Amino acid sequence: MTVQELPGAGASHRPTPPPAWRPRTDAAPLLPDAEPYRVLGTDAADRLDPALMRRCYAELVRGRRYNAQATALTKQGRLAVYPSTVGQEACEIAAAMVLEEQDWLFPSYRDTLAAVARGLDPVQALTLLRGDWHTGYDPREHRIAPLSTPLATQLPHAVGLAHAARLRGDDVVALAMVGDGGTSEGDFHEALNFAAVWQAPVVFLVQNNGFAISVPLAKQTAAPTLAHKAVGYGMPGRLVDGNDIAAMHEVLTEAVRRARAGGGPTLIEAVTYRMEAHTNADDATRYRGDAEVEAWKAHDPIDLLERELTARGILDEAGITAARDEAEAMAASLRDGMNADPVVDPMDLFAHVYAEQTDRLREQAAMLRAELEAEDQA
Amino acid sequence: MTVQELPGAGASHRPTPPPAWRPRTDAAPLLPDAEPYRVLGTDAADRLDPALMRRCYAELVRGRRYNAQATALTKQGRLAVYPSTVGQEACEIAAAMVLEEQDWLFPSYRDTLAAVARGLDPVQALTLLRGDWHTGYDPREHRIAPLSTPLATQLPHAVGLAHAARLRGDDVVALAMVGDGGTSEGDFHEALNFAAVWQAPVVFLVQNNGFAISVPLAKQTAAPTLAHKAVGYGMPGRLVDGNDIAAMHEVLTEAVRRARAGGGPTLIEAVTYRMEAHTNADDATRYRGDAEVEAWKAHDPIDLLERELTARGILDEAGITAARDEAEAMAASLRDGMNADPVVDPMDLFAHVYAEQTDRLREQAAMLRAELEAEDQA
Amino acid sequence: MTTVAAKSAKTGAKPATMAQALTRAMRDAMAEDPTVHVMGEDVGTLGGVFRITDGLAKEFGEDRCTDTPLAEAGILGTAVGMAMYGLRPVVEMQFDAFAYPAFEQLLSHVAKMRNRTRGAMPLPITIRVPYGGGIGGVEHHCDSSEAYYVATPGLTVVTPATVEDAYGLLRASIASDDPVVFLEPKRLYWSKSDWSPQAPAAVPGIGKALVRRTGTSATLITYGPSLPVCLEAAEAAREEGWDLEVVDLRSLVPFDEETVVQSVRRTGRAVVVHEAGGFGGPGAEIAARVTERCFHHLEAPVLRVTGFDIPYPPPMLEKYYLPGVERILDAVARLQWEN
Amino acid sequence: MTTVAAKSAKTGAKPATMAQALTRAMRDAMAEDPTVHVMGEDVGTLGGVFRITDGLAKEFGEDRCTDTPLAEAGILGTAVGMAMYGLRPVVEMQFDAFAYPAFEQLLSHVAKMRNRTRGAMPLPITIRVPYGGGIGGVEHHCDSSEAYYVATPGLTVVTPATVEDAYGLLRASIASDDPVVFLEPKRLYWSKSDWSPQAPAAVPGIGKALVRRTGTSATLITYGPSLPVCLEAAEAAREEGWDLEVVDLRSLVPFDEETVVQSVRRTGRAVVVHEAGGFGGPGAEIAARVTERCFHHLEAPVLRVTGFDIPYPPPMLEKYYLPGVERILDAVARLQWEN
Ligand SMILES: Cc1ncc(C[n+]2csc(CCOP(=O)(O)OP(=O)(O)O)c2C)c(N)n1
Ligand SMILES: Cc1ncc(C[n+]2csc(CCOP(=O)(O)OP(=O)(O)O)c2C)c(N)n1
Ligand SMILES: [Mg+2]
Ligand SMILES: [Mg+2]
Repeated sequence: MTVQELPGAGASHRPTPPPAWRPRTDAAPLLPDAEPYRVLGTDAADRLDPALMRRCYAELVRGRRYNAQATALTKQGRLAVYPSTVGQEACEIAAAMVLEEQDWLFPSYRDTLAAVARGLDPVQALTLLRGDWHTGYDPREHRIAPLSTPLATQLPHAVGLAHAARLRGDDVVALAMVGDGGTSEGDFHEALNFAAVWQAPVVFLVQNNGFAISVPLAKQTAAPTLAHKAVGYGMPGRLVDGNDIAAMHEVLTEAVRRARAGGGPTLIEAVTYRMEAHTNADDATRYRGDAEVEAWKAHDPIDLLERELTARGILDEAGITAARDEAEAMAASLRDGMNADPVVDPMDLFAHVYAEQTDRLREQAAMLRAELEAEDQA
Repeated sequence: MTVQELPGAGASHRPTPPPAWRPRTDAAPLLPDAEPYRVLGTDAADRLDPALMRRCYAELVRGRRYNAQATALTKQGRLAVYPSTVGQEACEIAAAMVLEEQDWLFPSYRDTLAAVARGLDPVQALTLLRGDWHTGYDPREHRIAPLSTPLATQLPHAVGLAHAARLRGDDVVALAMVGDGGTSEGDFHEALNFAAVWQAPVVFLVQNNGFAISVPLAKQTAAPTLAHKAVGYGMPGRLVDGNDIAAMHEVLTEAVRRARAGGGPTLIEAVTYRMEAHTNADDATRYRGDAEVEAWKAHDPIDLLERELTARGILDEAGITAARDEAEAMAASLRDGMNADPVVDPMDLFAHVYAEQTDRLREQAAMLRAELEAEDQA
Repeated sequence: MTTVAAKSAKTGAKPATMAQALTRAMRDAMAEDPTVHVMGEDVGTLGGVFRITDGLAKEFGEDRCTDTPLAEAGILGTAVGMAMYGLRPVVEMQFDAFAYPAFEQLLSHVAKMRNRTRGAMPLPITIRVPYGGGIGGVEHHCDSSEAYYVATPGLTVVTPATVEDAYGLLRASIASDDPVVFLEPKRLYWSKSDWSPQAPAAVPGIGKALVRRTGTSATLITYGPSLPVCLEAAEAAREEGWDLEVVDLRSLVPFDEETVVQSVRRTGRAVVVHEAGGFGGPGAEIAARVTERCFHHLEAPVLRVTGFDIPYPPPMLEKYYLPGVERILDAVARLQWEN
Repeated sequence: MTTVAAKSAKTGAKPATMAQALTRAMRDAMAEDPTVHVMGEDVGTLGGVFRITDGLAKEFGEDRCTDTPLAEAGILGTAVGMAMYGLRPVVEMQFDAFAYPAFEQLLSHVAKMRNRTRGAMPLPITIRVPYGGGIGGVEHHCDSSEAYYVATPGLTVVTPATVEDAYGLLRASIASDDPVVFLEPKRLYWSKSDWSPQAPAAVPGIGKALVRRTGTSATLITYGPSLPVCLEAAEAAREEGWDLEVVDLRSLVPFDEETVVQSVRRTGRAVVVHEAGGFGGPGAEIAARVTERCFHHLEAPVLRVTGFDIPYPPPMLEKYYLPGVERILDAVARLQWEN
């Protein structure tokens, strides 16, 4: 093509770009608030539902007690390892509370408390960490996916499940939990992208507890907040005080509602703090000072709620005592459950590798059986 | 802790959240403009540098001719396959032009033109697609990484290289190219995150050409624009008209300058269009209509520049003819270069697997040598 | 386990390609079972870069045959979630090397989910992977990556070598309650044979090898893209006075030891042939196991004819890499006939 | 190739753990060569979850020993770029199964870059992977994934079994111009021996197996975490009247065929022992190759004692999985002694 052939050549022109290049959606509504959303200690607390808040309180106290008991069990050698959620109980519990019966929870390895708050027997929730099997429950029975140790890998599962349910016309929302560190994994990215493209009914809850083992958030990301990552997928990002269970409950409920109504996924960053070491095997003094921990003690999720509720007369001494008693009962039952030696059957090793055992596995099972019999005879 | 023990219990209180939870940076400056940045056909074109624009023009014409020649070579069986960049020449060429001698280019499999524009012999650039070897040049000599076929995998390489150079105190910027489809891969996410955390001197150039083979952008992402993905990493996102070489040059230059000055990475989305099929082996009529292609024809990168420059008297018939002659010379030399049968040595198969050949490979090489000798004798 | 109903028999077998048989297998599975969903890059509107999913989106809609975003871990990871909910995803990986980004999902979840949940949550996912070379593809398009799959307990690894098996084994894979890596030999996509899609004789179960040619001198053990080469070699071997038996494994996991062992005990000699690199490749397991079980029947060690232990070569050099008739005959000649 | 200078000899070997020897190897390499950079999750401030990088960030600064974001493909991918620029990255993968997200980078770039560029751009990257079980770890923390690495041409695969080798082989790996997957047997991290870090006798090259115990009855071929088990088995075998030779491979790639073949030709019997699953595991290659080269010297087929072909078990069941002394002796007993 030469200049001469071009219509309008020689004249200054304003080419109209093809329609395809306009932004597909408005970014503004996707952006999170500048500060984490809070309810407790703000005027929004005037609207608290007393019954709901009393339930939250009881669950928080139970959750804290669960954490203490699980850590105690590691000391007694009853658990191989335990990643505590002390300080993060509001996130764990709100996540479980906002789901309906038919919804699914996708916990990370840290989130046994969320599973317990959803109603799972604590002993079953802790099976992985006790070490008698990998997953201690039937995921379909409880609609709780197996605790996921490979970080962020559970997120695409949640998307796929939610998408499948929607395709089948079922009313199911999936809530997937991940840590601040887990947001750096490729699976985080791919899951959020698929969710947004498919408008799958999923809620992604990032617990930003400040650390990935020893690595602080500043070495993990340079993002303004983790909630800002939502924009790049075309879903709304919400930033919320993860120690404020009233705020957590509200924001999660709203996201679940949106998802259920066909409004697509939401990314929620809950700002919280891991009060204890990464696990009982970790030594947090190697990478963080007391001052930071102390600052967060003043922002404890149980204290925040207890102050608000007592100040408003929603909770009294009797209520507090009742919550503690309930928590103690749960702890005692957990202790008893874990003190019973689990019965393990070595032959289970070969039972669930394939639907039908292969010849090869049959042979190996026979070898092990013969060994065990020989041992028994010795 | 009981209510009684808490200071201030009973009084409504406003807990001060720990400092850690404030957004780390202001998101606003990271957000891309609402519309792709343009220069040609706008008032900004008054500031064009005539010499630079004449060079751009010559390069664009050469680039278009290169594309035509490469496609012709596939028909003659001289190239196994060719992914054309017709319509995307402004992106390819601007990417090469803005780099200094010591900078590095990280092309995707489609970006042979960018490598050629950086000065690489077209025959070497096309070696991969001709099939006599994988990479046809010494990456270190040209500071052009091998063409990357596994999508987005070159992005972390660019980050690592730029980071290494900065650690060594060298003045090196890496410019990495990827397609719209490639942004969905986990490696895209991980690369951008590392770059921002390390403040590595990298520029990420996404050519949004509307398709990943047959898959249109709408099935790839729900983001407002791909440039919005920058926000989630804490780097600026820029949206630019990828068919406007003046705009491309300006935006890329600015990003390279920032990177060089220690300002960290930038994500640039160039909105453009793949005018031809995915490769010569693809049939684009299976997934897109003529109307869309026609709309983009009116926004051709060469036409846009040619109109602007002729209208302003920066380019005349002689200049156009000179550019074409230069392009024809390049095409003739490329044709000649590719018509020579490449000399391949089967023994090369074993030459570069390890620094020192293992016994096992020596044995296999001996076997092949014996086979070839036997064949020669037959 | 979904039942694979044999379709009403219709006579009149017609020439069909392996590609067509694969397409037909998915089509029939989707028609019979609404939980079967096909997903991957370009599988919808385009019908796949090899056109194996051609027509499925049109017939069953985009929700049943879905163009996904370009992210293999995401594809397999979401397929896991879909299978958790009761669907039977059939995932296409566009080329062998592009399955690698999905390896964490494959190794840590897909292969293990049944085991991790004591059988409560099996994952009936079929992962279709076009594999191998011989089509002039550039780097990353010709890998034979079966060694990785074979070494991963929990995966079933299937690979057809004929048009008929392409249909039957893919049907069986989709019907399997276990995850199946279904390796499609891309250079056989356009191989043809007379076949009637309406009456797939009987859909074979997974795990039975087939003696494709009987012989008495030695056994060639092979699968997928190397089967035609071995059959050709067996023909050529007649001139040398060797009568070769050829066993087509059809699935690498489960490995049909009995069929192979019976053959080798009969012939007393064996060569394993595959395109994947030899070192640590599937042939190593086959040779080791066959030797273990046939030791006193063997006149010579089990030999292997495989790809070299190098990255897959560029198109112009691949002919030197691929195990061909000559190389197979050379190996047969080394089976210590003088003894 | 960076020269590994033998440090000035100092007398006075002291008890040291394998963990300490590994730390020391990185320290010495970093001190000698400013291009050596350590990177990974928690390797800096914390010194790694196993404390193998303890003190490196303090001594060399965070730019030389870097806590990366949590993304294994990103870690290895950026290491590729760093190596392209002339650095020698030493990457830590926190546990075996967490190396899987990096497999595409490993298989498609790390292993092939030298080949793809005709030798112009080798990648001297060391990838440290703590592997194997026996430490009561939960799922995804105990995989023996060497089969994947071994089947990937272009990778060198090294695994020490002693304190001394931990130092020497890691030094040699870091000095290698090829990418090395350095498999650290995590249950030997706290194994001890008298060793002087100041005078590593001589840093061994990669690719030489060692006869750790001479014997005449049969050869145990092993590596990494299974070496101590084999030595123990060899002791126990004396009571049964067997005098076992034990070969420590030290590297799986290159595989020191000569040392192994010489031993097996001498003893006439062999058992390969490793913790990884048997099917398609490294033992298959070793058995196949040894048989090929020692056929007429063998009194019995080469047997394998390996992990079962199942996902790694939960902590309370791992003792049934791990190849132990009894299982090795049982295999030795099956070596057809009556012949
Ligand atoms: C893919 C993968 N890489 C590494 C690990 C090892 N690992 C376990 S927990 C952890 C830190 C996780 O941090 P974060 O995501 O913030 O979750 P948190 O522990 O704070 O709950 C790491 C690196 C893992 N489990 N999975
Ligand atoms: C990891 C990976 N998956 C799949 C492919 C196959 N493939 C080659 S090009 C392509 C589409 C790429 O689209 P885009 O990133 O938009 O780049 P474009 O082709 O438009 O330049 C696909 C899926 C690949 N090369 N790498
Ligand atoms: Mg965290
Ligand atoms: Mg594109």
